[in-house]
Amino acid sequence: MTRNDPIKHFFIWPALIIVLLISIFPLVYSLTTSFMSMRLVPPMPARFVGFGNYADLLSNPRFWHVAGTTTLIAFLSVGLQYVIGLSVALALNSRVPGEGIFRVGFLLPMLVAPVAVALVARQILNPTMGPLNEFMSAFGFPNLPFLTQTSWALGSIIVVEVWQWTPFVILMLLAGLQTLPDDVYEAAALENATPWQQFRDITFPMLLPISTAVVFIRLIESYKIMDTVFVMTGGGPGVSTETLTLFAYQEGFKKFNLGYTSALSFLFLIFITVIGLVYLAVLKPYLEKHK
Amino acid sequence: DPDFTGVELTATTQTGPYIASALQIAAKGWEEKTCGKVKVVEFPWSELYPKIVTSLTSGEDAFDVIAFAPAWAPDFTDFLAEMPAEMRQGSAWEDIAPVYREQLMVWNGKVLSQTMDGDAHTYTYRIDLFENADNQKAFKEKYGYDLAPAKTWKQYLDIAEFFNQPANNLWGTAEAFRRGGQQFWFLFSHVAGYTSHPDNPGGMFFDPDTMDAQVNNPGWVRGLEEYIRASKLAPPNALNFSFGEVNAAFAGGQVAESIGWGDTGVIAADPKQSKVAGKVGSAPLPGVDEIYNYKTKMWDKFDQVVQTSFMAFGGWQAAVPSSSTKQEAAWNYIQYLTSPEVSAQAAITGGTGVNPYRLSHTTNLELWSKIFSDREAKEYLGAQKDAVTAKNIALDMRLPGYFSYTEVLEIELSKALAGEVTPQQALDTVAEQWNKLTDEFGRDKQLAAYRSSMGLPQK
Amino acid sequence: MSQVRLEQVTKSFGSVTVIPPLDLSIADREFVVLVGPSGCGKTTTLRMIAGLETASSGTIRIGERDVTDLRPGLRNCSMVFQNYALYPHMTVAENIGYGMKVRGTSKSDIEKSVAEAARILNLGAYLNRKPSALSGGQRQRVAIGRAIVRQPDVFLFDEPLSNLDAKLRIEMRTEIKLLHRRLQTTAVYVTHDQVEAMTMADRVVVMNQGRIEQAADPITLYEAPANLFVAAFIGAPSMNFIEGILERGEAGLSFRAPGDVAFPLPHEQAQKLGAHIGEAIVLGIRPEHTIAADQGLPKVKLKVRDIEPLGPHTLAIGKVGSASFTAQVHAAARISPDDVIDVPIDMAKVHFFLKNTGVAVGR
Amino acid sequence: MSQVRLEQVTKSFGSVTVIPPLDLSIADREFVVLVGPSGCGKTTTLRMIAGLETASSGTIRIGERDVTDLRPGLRNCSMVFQNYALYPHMTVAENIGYGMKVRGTSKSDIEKSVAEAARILNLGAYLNRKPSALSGGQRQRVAIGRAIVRQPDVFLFDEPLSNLDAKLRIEMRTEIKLLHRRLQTTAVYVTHDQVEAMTMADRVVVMNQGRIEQAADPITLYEAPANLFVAAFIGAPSMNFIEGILERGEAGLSFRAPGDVAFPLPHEQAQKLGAHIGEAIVLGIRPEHTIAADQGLPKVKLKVRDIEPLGPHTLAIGKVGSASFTAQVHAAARISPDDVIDVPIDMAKVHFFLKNTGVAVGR
Amino acid sequence: MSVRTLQGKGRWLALGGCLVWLAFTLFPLYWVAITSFKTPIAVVGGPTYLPFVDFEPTLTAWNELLSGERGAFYNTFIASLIVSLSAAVLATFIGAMAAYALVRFTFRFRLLSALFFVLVAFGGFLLGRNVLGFGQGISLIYSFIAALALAVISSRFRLPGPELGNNDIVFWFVSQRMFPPIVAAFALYLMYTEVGKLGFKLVDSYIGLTFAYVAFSLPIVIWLMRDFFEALPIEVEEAAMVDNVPSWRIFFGIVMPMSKPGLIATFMITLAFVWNEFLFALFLTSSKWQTLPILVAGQNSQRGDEWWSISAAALVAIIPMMVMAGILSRLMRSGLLLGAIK
Ligand SMILES: Nc1ncnc2c1ncn2[C@@H]1O[C@H](COP(=O)(O)OP(=O)(O)OP(=O)(O)O)[C@@H](O)[C@H]1O
Ligand SMILES: Nc1ncnc2c1ncn2[C@@H]1O[C@H](COP(=O)(O)OP(=O)(O)OP(=O)(O)O)[C@@H](O)[C@H]1O
Ligand SMILES: [Mg+2]
Ligand SMILES: [Mg+2]
Repeated sequence: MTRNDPIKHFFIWPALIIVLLISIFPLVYSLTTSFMSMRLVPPMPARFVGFGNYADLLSNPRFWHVAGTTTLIAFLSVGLQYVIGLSVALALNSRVPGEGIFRVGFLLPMLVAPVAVALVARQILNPTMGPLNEFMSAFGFPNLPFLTQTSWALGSIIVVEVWQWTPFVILMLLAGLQTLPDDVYEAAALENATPWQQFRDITFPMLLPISTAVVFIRLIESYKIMDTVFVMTGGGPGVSTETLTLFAYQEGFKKFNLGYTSALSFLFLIFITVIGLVYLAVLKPYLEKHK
Repeated sequence: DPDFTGVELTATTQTGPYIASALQIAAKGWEEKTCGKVKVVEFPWSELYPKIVTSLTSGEDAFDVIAFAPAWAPDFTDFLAEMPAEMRQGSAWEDIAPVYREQLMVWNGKVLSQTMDGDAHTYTYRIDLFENADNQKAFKEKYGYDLAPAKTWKQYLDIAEFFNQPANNLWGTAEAFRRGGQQFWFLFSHVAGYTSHPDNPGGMFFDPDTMDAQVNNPGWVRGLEEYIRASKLAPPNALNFSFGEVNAAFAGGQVAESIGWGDTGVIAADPKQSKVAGKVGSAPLPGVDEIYNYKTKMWDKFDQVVQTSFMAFGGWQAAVPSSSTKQEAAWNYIQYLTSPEVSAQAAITGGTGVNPYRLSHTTNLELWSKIFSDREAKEYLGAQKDAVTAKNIALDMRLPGYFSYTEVLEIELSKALAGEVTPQQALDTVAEQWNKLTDEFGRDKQLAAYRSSMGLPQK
Repeated sequence: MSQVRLEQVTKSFGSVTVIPPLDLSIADREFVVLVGPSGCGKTTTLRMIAGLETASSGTIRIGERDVTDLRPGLRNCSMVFQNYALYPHMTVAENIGYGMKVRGTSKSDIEKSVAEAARILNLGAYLNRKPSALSGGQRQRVAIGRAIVRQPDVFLFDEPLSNLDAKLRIEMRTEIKLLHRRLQTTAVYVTHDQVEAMTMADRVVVMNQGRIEQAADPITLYEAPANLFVAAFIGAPSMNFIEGILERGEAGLSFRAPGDVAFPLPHEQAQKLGAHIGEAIVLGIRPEHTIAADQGLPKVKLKVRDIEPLGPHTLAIGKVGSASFTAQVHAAARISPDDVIDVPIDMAKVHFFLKNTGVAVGR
Repeated sequence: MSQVRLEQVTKSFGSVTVIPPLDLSIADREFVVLVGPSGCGKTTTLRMIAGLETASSGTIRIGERDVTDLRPGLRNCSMVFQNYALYPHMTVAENIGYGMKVRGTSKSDIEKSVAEAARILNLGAYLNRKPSALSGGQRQRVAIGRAIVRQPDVFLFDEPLSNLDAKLRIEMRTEIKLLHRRLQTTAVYVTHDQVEAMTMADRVVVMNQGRIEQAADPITLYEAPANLFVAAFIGAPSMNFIEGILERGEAGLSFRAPGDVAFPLPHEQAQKLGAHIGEAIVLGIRPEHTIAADQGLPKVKLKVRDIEPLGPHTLAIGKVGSASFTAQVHAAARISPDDVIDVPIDMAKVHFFLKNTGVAVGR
Repeated sequence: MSVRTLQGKGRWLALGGCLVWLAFTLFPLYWVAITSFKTPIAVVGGPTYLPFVDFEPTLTAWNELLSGERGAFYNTFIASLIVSLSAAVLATFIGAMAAYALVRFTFRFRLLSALFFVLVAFGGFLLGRNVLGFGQGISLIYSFIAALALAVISSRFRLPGPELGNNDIVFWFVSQRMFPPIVAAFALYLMYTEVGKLGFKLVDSYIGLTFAYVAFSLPIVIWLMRDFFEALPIEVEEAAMVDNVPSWRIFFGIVMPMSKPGLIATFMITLAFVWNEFLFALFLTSSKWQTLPILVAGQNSQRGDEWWSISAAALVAIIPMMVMAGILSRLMRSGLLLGAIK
């Protein structure tokens, strides 16, 4: 039952006000500038260009390329994160031996600053000084181009993303698993449902709401991937591993081409909103069914 | 001495120890001397530019002293205070290498910043490999001339090719090839020799008369070809090298020669950081015997090898934003920081990142023998001195909208290095984009800025 | 063959011992009803049989197998949980059919079985609802449905009818009995409803604080409770107790209660009680045995405190001396609180227990 | 003053109408028991009174206040939930005392009240346990405890004793009645236990599919059910029904059942039934009225299918003609399945209903 | 024992999987740990694995870091600790409150009201800044207040157009996370400086940074907590409602304890986000409230990667988080709802 009680305002307004206060100006500001040609350096007077920036971007192959790369990285890495994270969370929840240690150990990557992660990754992937090269050489694959060839570089970036963010999935799914009632598992155990059947018919459907949320958040955050790419490949070779945010970063913080960056941000917002809405719409029937 | 009791300066630069520690050490001395206070705020190198730009343009009084890369100066000039006249005289002033004093610190005739670090590319090589008799013999046999520090870029590549022996864990050379990893300065070093015609000063990047991009002329193409060739003679995955890896590769004994800033020499000579300490030779950058003349569109031949020094990066600058309310104290602090004594000490203190920029720095051998062997010190200082005092000096590019220009360059460079486009195609694209950018920013304004950055009088 | 045997089984939760060593053996096809006060360990016992709790010590066997450490799924028990344990995300039909689906039964078979269960349980109209949209009793029926679509070795029912109305409860009771007869499955059934216990059980096991007080067929339990606890526990309203002393008088043995009332014992009983003369004894008499035609029976004086009309007859609740006493009187009798009435005691139906051990004597 | 009035209240969940317009008024201090088949809307009614469901239409009043749209907290009801709804993170003592703590009662007062509730509910030993470490019946008692430490305007009990053993249930019943007497609080009590309903209620409300079939005191309900539904629902085992036709014969009115058995009506009844001669009528007789001494009473032939020994007497379950019939016989009677026995019908205790409307006639 | 505990072969399989994952997780961290004790030469000289065996450990990197030679270490460390703890606590609290409201209460408003808000805020800002000549700060404040007031008032009337409900509000919250941070961070910096010019310093202040972090964590907290709250049995809350427990006490006394695993997990996530946040920290702070990620990122200097100091800084940065994770993960236990309802 949802109820009506004036106190609901007391509950929601703090969050609403804070988010509104913080977000409204950036929104208004960037929406305004997205219709202007505006550079901070070299300082140039702002000029209204209408949809010029948008048209520019949409006809810029780099934009489409970057959007494609980002989508690839986001979907692949989030997919892997979810699969691995769910498996690990299940294992932890079923109390594998040493669960206490795993619990803390598995969380660690998430606690390291992304910049540091990328820097460390670069060291480990270093073709001459890194341990991975030595390891691969032992198998007869010396000096693999981990960061200098497009497909390898994308792979490396995805692996690093998975390393860093799977803990997020583990943590949230573990919390979700812990709120599931025990008694239904007892009922299923009596039916001699195999672990797989229990997973398929009970755990997964009951975990679906939180899974949806976790994957959604990870997707959004993955679309904003920047530090990892910036540090690991700098977007190279060429622009082949450049992501949307890195592109925005170059335009915004190196060239201070604010009008263009704002338009880019809005396209990005629209892009993700569409993806998000599609994602939620696709999942909706399942969520309803298992409610 | 002036008394600045109660004054607290905020100075910002990149995260230490490089440069930041120089500021900090000087801060201590200055605080004792003047009773003021200096707070050094450090930001990551890649974030320093946006941080300074935003605080300058928003008009916030956040910093009193900024230490920054000279290439950014054009974007800052509107917001910087002029150096007080009394600092621009006397022996300490004259002691600053002219290239800094007369060119890099000056903007439209005004001195807006003070160099606090000297930077130029030089050449480093492995004495032990070069003076090994077997190597010398084999080299002579193969190339028909004696093995010695490269005098020309052709020799540079020959040597690299000769020493490129992956089987022995040895490669020819190391340069930065990574996007976002100082790559284009290495390209500029290759190009500078072929394009800096003594008759056409300041014509390396743009035609200083029309502001047309020169970046795709045959001199550039040749430079880029050689740069790409060098990447093939470098350790595997050198395409992901930034300058840090270059140093590491050299200090790790992986390469026979390399080019780059003075750090290579200092790091490689330090037994704590290097496997090749005591075997580090230094020399000026290789030269050329023909230079492209963009005016005549001809290659001009020279009898002698022309040594062109490229002021890559150009050394850190210290300046005072005009929004600062403590300008007097700020300039006083900068003066102290860059005074011959304090700076000389900084130049030989490991980790300050300060390279010689005063004439006195390069003449005081005694100071340097602390970290170098005699021969190393002599060669190192000689190379440094030659670099800042060379007859034919190529200045680095400094333009408003700097990052817009370099981004285009970086992207095309990466493509060319990866073999996706030919050097000519890459540079043609760059030229086209540069011209577009120039038009967008205003050709006249850019032209004026370019001329002034190259030390040319305004038209 | 699926008898169930618990041998010296104990169960503790941390430091709380819930079941002290317990021996219970249930024959193949037997229908055993477990009764006992709330918290005495009935659910725990069922759960140990099902394998949902591991016994702290002892052995559990189903058929010939030692199942003490076997997974629940392999014990082939089917259980109605006291708290239902429905799958909240499945509809009623899915809940009931899930076990079959797990075992790979064909879709049409599942549908048939589910429809049959729904018919038995009156759930036909709710098959597509989720449990959250059902009433308490409906949920309970779904829980029953889930258990009865299977053909397990052992049925375990934990108060399966507690939330159903009387009519439905009787129907269900009959259905469960029919099911038991049809499938010939061993069944353990926990209930608080004495009628249920009496009518369904082959044998009733009375538990108290984890121990078995008596295990016998319903009639025996009613007519010959082994001790005070069972006597008091079985039968509603509960048996009345009067403390007193066994005396030898002129007319043979008699029971002397406080207030100087003496109840002469019939000859048969007197013989068996001879050994306990002079001991403190408790006399027990069920309320329904106080209504007999009162020709010459000894009487006690009941000070009525409360009246409970039950339809066919009325309960008069009050005190005899200082002990609580409930008498069953004819509905027609016009009595009201604070009356003092004479209640006849049918000495043929009286039970005697030793006061200090509670053990029944005289049988 | 806290009478409760439901005026034309309806409740639908989406498209499912659970309560069609319902009128119910409960007097101040009255103890009303709500009975009805599983899923008939008892819980829903309680929840609407408590304010946990909003009525889809209609008005609800407590005392003089219109509380239809009032928040639950402001209605000052206290409720025992059918599914307990304990605070899982609090101990038993905290669960019981939480309401008081929230109202700012002093710590010592809380402790006193909790101790008193624990005494009443036999929970003393469990005060520091969490609900998860309790048995089903213990949890239920905690739920009761939480409700009874308050002094609300209205008590709402939703099957509060369903999971307790008979003995405890009787104790609790008494305690709740005492509490009701002491606090003089209006109470609405849902139960499936007929004994509970009969003994506790000032008035029993029989519900069916969201409608009220009859609301009356327990004796009336038992002796004069208003219709077939109530007749069948009240009383366990349930009333027997024989369909037939009312005829005027030589000896006055008589009821003719299939198989050509005629039951002559006593004069009094005959007078009242005159208007229904020739109509299809259902005769109802309770099992407990088939045991009377059989001097000259009309008899039906019962083909026995099943025997349920209940201790004091035995139920013979079977068929009369094609209708199910349960007779109560003396425990001593030796009958077995497949016997055909004569069952006497005490015509003074017989009920008549119109077949097509179900309404009782002849009273 | 619980039936959810894996048994038999599955258990060992799961253990094996976990160990593999643990190795994958920990190796880089181990690498970081040993690298922080290596000399530069040991780092560039190719991979070595065991201290004292492969290489001679040194404390140089740690000395440099702790002595402040590589950025004002203690200052940033303390600032990070204060800001992230308070921001995470606040965000979790406020966000959980909002999530609860969105799960248990009905909110309805018209799309038109929301449009009013955007239009008035937007138009008012432009009007104030460009036409009326107010400063950015002033026009922002005025237009914000006007827009909010108008939106609230207009929602009282029966406006035409589609009606929005709880799900839309939730989506709006998350959409705040979708906007790329680049421009937002810069714009926020501008806004803060404008407010600063009005005399209320936000840049490089505790309030400014914490406030921003709370705002940017809220969407995630709300989105995640909503699902945890939805999983709670509502009957327990109803029991409290009947007892006239005020809603806020129901929330704090009953709902929060019941959803402890979710709360803790969300708090951990928020904490980790804030602790590692870089962009806002970069723009909104300069000297006093600079945070650790800036210092860590700074170790990647212009002169190349100084891995030994990067490693030391990264390690220091995760130690407090490790402690938190250790403490908190102990509190995450299942079976909290056991016995609540039948
Ligand atoms: N959310 C819902 N959606 C649809 N129908 C519902 C919902 N909740 C309850 N019902 C239906 O409403 C009817 C009345 O339910 P209620 O819980 O009031 O029954 P009850 O009389 O308390 O039954 P019981 O004795 O089994 O507890 C039931 O038939 C039930 O299926
Ligand atoms: N986890 C536990 N920790 C400690 N004691 C427990 C735990 N679970 C149950 N108990 C105790 O064990 C005893 C037996 O519980 P059980 O559930 O078997 O009782 P029951 O006979 O089924 O009672 P009811 O008729 O009330 O359901 C109870 O006294 C209960 O308090
Ligand atoms: Mg139980
Ligand atoms: Mg109910």
